[in-house]
Amino acid sequence: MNFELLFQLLLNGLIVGTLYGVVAMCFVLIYKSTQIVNFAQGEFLLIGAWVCYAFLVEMSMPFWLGFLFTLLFMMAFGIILQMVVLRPMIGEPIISVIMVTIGLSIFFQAATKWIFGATTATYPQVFETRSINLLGMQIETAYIMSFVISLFIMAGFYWFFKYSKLGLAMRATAFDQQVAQSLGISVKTVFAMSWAISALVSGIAGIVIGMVNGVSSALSVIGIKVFPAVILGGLDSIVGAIVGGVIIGLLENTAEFVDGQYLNWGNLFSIAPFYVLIIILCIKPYGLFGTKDIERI
Amino acid sequence: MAGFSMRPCGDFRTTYRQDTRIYDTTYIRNAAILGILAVAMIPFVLDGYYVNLFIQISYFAIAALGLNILVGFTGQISLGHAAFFGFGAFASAWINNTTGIPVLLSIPLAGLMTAAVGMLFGLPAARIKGLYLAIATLAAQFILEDFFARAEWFTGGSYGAAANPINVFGYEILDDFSFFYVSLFFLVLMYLLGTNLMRTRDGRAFVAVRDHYLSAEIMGINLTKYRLMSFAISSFYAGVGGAMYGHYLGFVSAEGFTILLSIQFLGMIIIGGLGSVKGTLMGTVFMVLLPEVMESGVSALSVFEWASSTAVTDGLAYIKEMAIGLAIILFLIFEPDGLAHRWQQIRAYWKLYPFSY
Amino acid sequence: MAEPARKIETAEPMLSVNNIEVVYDEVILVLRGVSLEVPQGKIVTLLGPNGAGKSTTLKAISGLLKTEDGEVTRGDINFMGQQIANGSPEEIVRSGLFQVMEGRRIIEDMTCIENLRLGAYTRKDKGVKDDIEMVFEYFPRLKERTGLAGYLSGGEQQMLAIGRSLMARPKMILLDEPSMGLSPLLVKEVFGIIEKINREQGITMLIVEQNANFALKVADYGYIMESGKVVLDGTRDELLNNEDVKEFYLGGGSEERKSFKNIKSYKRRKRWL
Amino acid sequence: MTSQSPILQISDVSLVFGGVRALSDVSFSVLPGELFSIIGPNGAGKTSMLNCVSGRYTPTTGSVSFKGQDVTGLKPNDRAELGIGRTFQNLALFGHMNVLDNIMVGRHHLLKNNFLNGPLYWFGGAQKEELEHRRFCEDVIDFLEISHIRKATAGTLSYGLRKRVELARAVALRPDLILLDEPMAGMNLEEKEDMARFIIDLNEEWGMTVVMIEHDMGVVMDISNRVMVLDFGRKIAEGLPDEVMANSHVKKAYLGEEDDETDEDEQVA
Amino acid sequence: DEVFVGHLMDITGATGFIGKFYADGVRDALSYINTHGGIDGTVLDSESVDYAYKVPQAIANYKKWRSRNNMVAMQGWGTGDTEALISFVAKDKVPVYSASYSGHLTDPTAKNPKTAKPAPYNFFYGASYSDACRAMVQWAAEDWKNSGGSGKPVFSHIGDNHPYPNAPKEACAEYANELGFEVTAPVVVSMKPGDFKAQCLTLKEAGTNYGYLGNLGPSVVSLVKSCDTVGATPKWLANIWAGDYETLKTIGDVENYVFPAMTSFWTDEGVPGMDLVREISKMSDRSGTEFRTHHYIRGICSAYYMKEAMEWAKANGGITGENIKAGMYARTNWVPKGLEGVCMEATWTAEDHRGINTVNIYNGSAKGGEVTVKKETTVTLPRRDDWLGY
Ligand SMILES: Nc1ncnc2c1ncn2[C@@H]1O[C@H](COP(=O)(O)OP(=O)(O)OP(=O)(O)O)[C@@H](O)[C@H]1O
Ligand SMILES: Nc1ncnc2c1ncn2[C@@H]1O[C@H](COP(=O)(O)OP(=O)(O)OP(=O)(O)O)[C@@H](O)[C@H]1O
Ligand SMILES: CC(C)C[C@H](N)C(=O)O
Ligand SMILES: [Mg+2]
Ligand SMILES: [Mg+2]
Repeated sequence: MNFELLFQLLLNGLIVGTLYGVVAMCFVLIYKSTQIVNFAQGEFLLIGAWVCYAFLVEMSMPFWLGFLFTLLFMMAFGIILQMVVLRPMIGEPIISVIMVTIGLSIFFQAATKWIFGATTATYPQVFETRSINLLGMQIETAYIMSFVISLFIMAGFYWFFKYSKLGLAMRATAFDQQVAQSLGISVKTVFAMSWAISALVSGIAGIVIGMVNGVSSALSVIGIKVFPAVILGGLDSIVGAIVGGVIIGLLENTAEFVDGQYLNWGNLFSIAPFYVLIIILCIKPYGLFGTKDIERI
Repeated sequence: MAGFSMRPCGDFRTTYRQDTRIYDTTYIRNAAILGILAVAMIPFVLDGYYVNLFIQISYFAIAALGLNILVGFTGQISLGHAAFFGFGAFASAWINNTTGIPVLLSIPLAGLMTAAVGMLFGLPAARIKGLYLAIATLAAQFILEDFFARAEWFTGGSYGAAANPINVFGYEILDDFSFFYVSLFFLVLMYLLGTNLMRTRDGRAFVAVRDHYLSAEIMGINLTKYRLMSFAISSFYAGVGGAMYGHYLGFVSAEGFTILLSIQFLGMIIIGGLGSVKGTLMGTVFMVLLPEVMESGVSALSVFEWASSTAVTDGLAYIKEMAIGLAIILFLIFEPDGLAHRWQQIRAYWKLYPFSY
Repeated sequence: MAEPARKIETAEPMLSVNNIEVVYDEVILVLRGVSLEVPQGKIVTLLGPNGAGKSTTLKAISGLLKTEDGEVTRGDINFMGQQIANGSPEEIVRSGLFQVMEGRRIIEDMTCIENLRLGAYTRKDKGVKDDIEMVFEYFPRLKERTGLAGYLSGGEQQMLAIGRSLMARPKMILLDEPSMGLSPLLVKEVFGIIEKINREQGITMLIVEQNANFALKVADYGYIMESGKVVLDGTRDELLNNEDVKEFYLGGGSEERKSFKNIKSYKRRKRWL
Repeated sequence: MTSQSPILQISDVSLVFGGVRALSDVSFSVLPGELFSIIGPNGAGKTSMLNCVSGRYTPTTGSVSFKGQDVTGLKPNDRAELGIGRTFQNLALFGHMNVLDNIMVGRHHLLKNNFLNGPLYWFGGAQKEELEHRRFCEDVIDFLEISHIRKATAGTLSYGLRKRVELARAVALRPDLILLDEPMAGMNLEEKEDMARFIIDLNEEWGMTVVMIEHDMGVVMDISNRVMVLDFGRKIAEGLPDEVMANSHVKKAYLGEEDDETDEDEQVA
Repeated sequence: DEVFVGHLMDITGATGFIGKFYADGVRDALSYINTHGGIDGTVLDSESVDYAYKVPQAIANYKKWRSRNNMVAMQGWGTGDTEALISFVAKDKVPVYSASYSGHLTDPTAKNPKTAKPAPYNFFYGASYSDACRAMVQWAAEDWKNSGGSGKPVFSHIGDNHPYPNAPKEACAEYANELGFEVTAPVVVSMKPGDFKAQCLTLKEAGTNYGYLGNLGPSVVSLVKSCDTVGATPKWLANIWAGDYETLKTIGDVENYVFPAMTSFWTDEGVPGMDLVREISKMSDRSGTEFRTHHYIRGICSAYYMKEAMEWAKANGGITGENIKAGMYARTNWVPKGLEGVCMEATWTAEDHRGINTVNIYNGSAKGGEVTVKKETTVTLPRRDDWLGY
């Protein structure tokens, strides 16, 4: 058995996994504060990636500046989106709101293609070295960046939801909008905040993916790809998102190892995680860190 | 079931039988029958384009009704419906190709096979709930898609499988004209069955499980049994719809049954109205016609000189897509409870007319 | 339609509801012209049979109707000089009017303390910690319950809901059936607390209550609703001495309180309309 | 009455949730045809006890037996079929169904039709069956005087009305043992009187054994045959209403009365 | 009088980024034909519809054109829709010129027992995916010798488990074996882009020398980049849709990116036919400055072979589907008038729809986005019967 390959794959899984984790966090954030599953998540990433690309290439800004502007843009984007589209949906059935996000994804999918074109584009060289050697494995520098950033974000969110007043308000809103309102919580503000933050984080993730794989409208598939990660960690657990992401990353790569070395079935890489997902769910119905709902009567 | 708020003025029923009617008044029922007859005239008055659209509507509507039974009535979101739809298509082709069972029979049989598969993937539902279950069904979607591309013996692998045309008493149904009536038949049949199911014991049990599974259990409803059953029935509908789709195209390719289609199915039932049988039909019509309407809108533009240059037409292509997304969003902003709910409101309103409220 | 509420001999009322009409879901008319007034610093109670529209009235005042597809289609609601009919709930809360909703409605997936902290959401001042302690003094049981509030017993949840409203330190509280599901001992205590905070913190109260005995004991003024209308109103004593009120709300009117055991199935019902 | 064997037999049931001890070694038995009340301070474990009987919770230790059969391990839906029905303290109606369908759900275990012959409505005999049971439900509706809201969506009803519908739904099960969790919460005197009347009729005319949790002493005293008092998960008294009321511990812990000659006025002060 | 031709294109769909190039070619050609006398005077009416690679939409449009415009021929695009329409077009006798080059469309009479389902009315301009791959493998065998490789060269098929990448899978692997390659198990890579370092590590492990790229644009780009990262650098054999300036440019840095072509390139000088191509290009680009990929040019060829078949049909009993089909067989080794040197000599017969069996093979490379493409060789494959239809 080829341990060196296995090790490299696992390392790769770990790194790629954290990226899944970041994207997963965006879901969790929205879900935790609004109960909405954002099917337009992938498009959020896409927009972040394209906008940053535009800043760097069209306006040839230095990276850090373009990066900053992108984040600002994404926040504004999130807030405006909430005001225009999601605010009217406050108090409506969650499932309808979820459907709206599907509509959004269709809309932005087309819009980005129209504005930025349908072909793939690559970022200019951002870091002096595109990849660095980590324990005998070449890892894109962008990943290291996302890895560090994600750790910070995670810690931040964790504190936010546990202790900050707004964090509490978000959880309350998610549980029951009517009660939240009766407590003087402005559901509008809560929504605006959570969409803004989520969009911002999506922006970061989008940029990283863009730097690694290049930007193209198809990039948005990762939005659906991370669902297993989200669920695995537990829909409402920030930490879970990251852990789930890493696990999925590792799973994919182990599957690839087994597939490539022994079975040669092909496609285990993308399918195996789903089998495992179902099994894990059957054992832990609320994922690894998800809070189980209250079944008192 | 869901939705119909308090019947505002009194109650005109005299017997329970009247009260349990599908249609509140004989007038409405006759209207419905007339409606069906009118639809049956389509092939004579309208051209093949509309006939094809109707056929599309009918096989999608059947599958969508299945999804609504699962999501709308039992409250278990599924993101894998397209996969079951596809399985039905392959299954029917396979049955008919390998055993030579006539297509008209293989379609319901395919439904049963799909139901079995649906139950298999529904098993986790015994323990998993809500969005967790939704993602489990997403897994089903991808696992099945992978299966389609793999199972040469069953699906012909990634290349796909040929499906024979429907054959009624030795008469091969090749043209849309006659296929139209086959699909109309299946549509009406499946919708009648669905409506009846929903007003009898098991239908009520589904809704009970959705609304409050804890008390439902204490009222004597076996949760596991009904959660599984709804998966089975929903997949059955998906299978039948898919089978029709397959035999209509004459060819089933793994490409068609992606998550996007699953999401479209969700769109149909949400826009139509969750937990409403006739809403499902309305929603399907909406989702099938939307791109067509947009398309014709676009081509209407292209009569203008300025619009005929490729630059513009490409732009229009994107605008069309965006318009579809936008239409869905706007629709839900103005009718978040779906078409069925608006329908009820209008009726409640007219019942009271001229004394509103 | 409904006769305007009689003036209570005090200055400008804190809350006045004038002849409002409420429609649910654009078709169902529930309130047909309700008027009432709540003077500064007083306790007013609202009685009435099931389905009369009491909760609807409160929701109309606190702006929560919207979340149930309901709206005030006629009349106006005036709280401390501003119009609040169909206003946004959070604004209304910020202006100092807090509703305790019917049926507990606590945030089940949070702990008691988190629920209480949410009660103080609109507050800027520091006093929150002490107020939590205050609530725990009122309801010691809550202190012991460290788990999620969803697992509390019905009564415990009711205590939490009331405690949460105190956390907001509002100018006026709308209480919807505060005594529901509380043991007799606690019912007493709760009404004791209500009187106490009304006296000490000068918080004005509008209480919807089924337990008319207690409600009328603490209230200065009372309204009685039926099928969407105010059918009777008066000062506490006026109501306490009204025969119908005695018979249908207080029990033991003229003759001795009759046992629940031997109520005639064909008992006469009095309706005001 | 005392001669017959109990329909419900609870033998030292304990229930523990993590730290919380909701019930500790509670035993009691209810005879057929009895109207048995459970009272006690908030959080004493009353609802938990009902949950053990109806199957929502399984006791940590101890056993529950119904009609002489040990049902401790049985799932709630099986117990319903054996003839246990109940209402809930926190309303648990099927919010989007209309009142009638809610009640029809109660008939679930008595109906035969299923997903095979149900869809064939007119032919499978489903229609006939549905209508029969429908008739029964209408009787229940008339009996509980809620015919004016037959078609209302349950979720839109007022609190008190929902409570009635819940009772109707439980009655529709036609249970031998019906468990009522604070049936009179949120009702005014007049409505309580009606409720009391219904419960008595259920008990006497319909021959159902009733176990009731209620905080309104007046009602409990008047209509129940026997009363059990729980406090902190323990049984502190059981017996005829007056005996129990006389128990000083009960007065302190529950009624909060100091001595005997308290009457309404002081109760409120 | 006029005849109608339907044109299905994917601009907004999953394959839109490449579909657009091809579609523009077809579209411009059709409108050019019209503005220059149509089919010997018969107006060539046409409608281009973006079906976004959705099969039901494709069918719907097909039906619409059949019932409203009584279409005589159709220009199609993807595998999905082409496959789904096979039986319809055979029944309605409507020739379809698709951009789906799957080999199994080339056996109209099911002469080869392997053929599951004959496709009598399906045509396409170009070598089938299988033949293109065979040609590249044949080149690879040469290249291996010349570059003094020792032992057996290792060949791997890399692509998603979908009709389009799979089309040449067996066919090509078979031939590779025949030529003495060691063929590894196919490596499955999603059609959607992503991080493919894992698969690349597998390739590296397997020591692949020649990797056939079955996928498209974004997916291929991220694959090559990932492989570059982990240091897996076989010689890439790209399928035709993945081989163009655009893709190379996007990849940025790559060596030995080999791909087939069946037309001249936009930049080629001294090709007689290019003048016409540039004229046609002006239809949508007045300035005439826009760069056109060879997919665009293939689109033109596809349209022009149809045009000339129609002209033949008109001369021989009127422009009907059947006659157009016959028109396709009327000549051998023919090139549409005016496109000499652009489209390659093609021959269709009633038994053999392999229009082209000659493949030009190019070798592209990119440095920091600077693309260079040089011609390697031209391979002409035998029309082997056992290769017919797959
Ligand atoms: N969301 C709603 N949609 C439609 N009708 C409603 C809605 N909410 C309440 N109603 C109707 O309004 C009437 C009054 O309801 P409300 O809750 O105000 O009564 P209530 O006085 O609070 O009764 P209770 O004492 O039982 O709480 C009831 O008939 C109820 O059916
Ligand atoms: N599922 C559970 N998890 C944790 N604690 C629980 C659970 N169910 C009940 N408890 C606790 O057990 C105790 C008894 O609860 P129960 O609901 O039986 O009280 P009760 O007698 O019904 O009170 P009330 O009269 O207020 O309804 C309460 O303190 C409650 O917090
Ligand atoms: C996939 C795309 C390049 C379309 C291509 N013509 C096919 O065979 O489907
Ligand atoms: Mg109320
Ligand atoms: Mg209780």
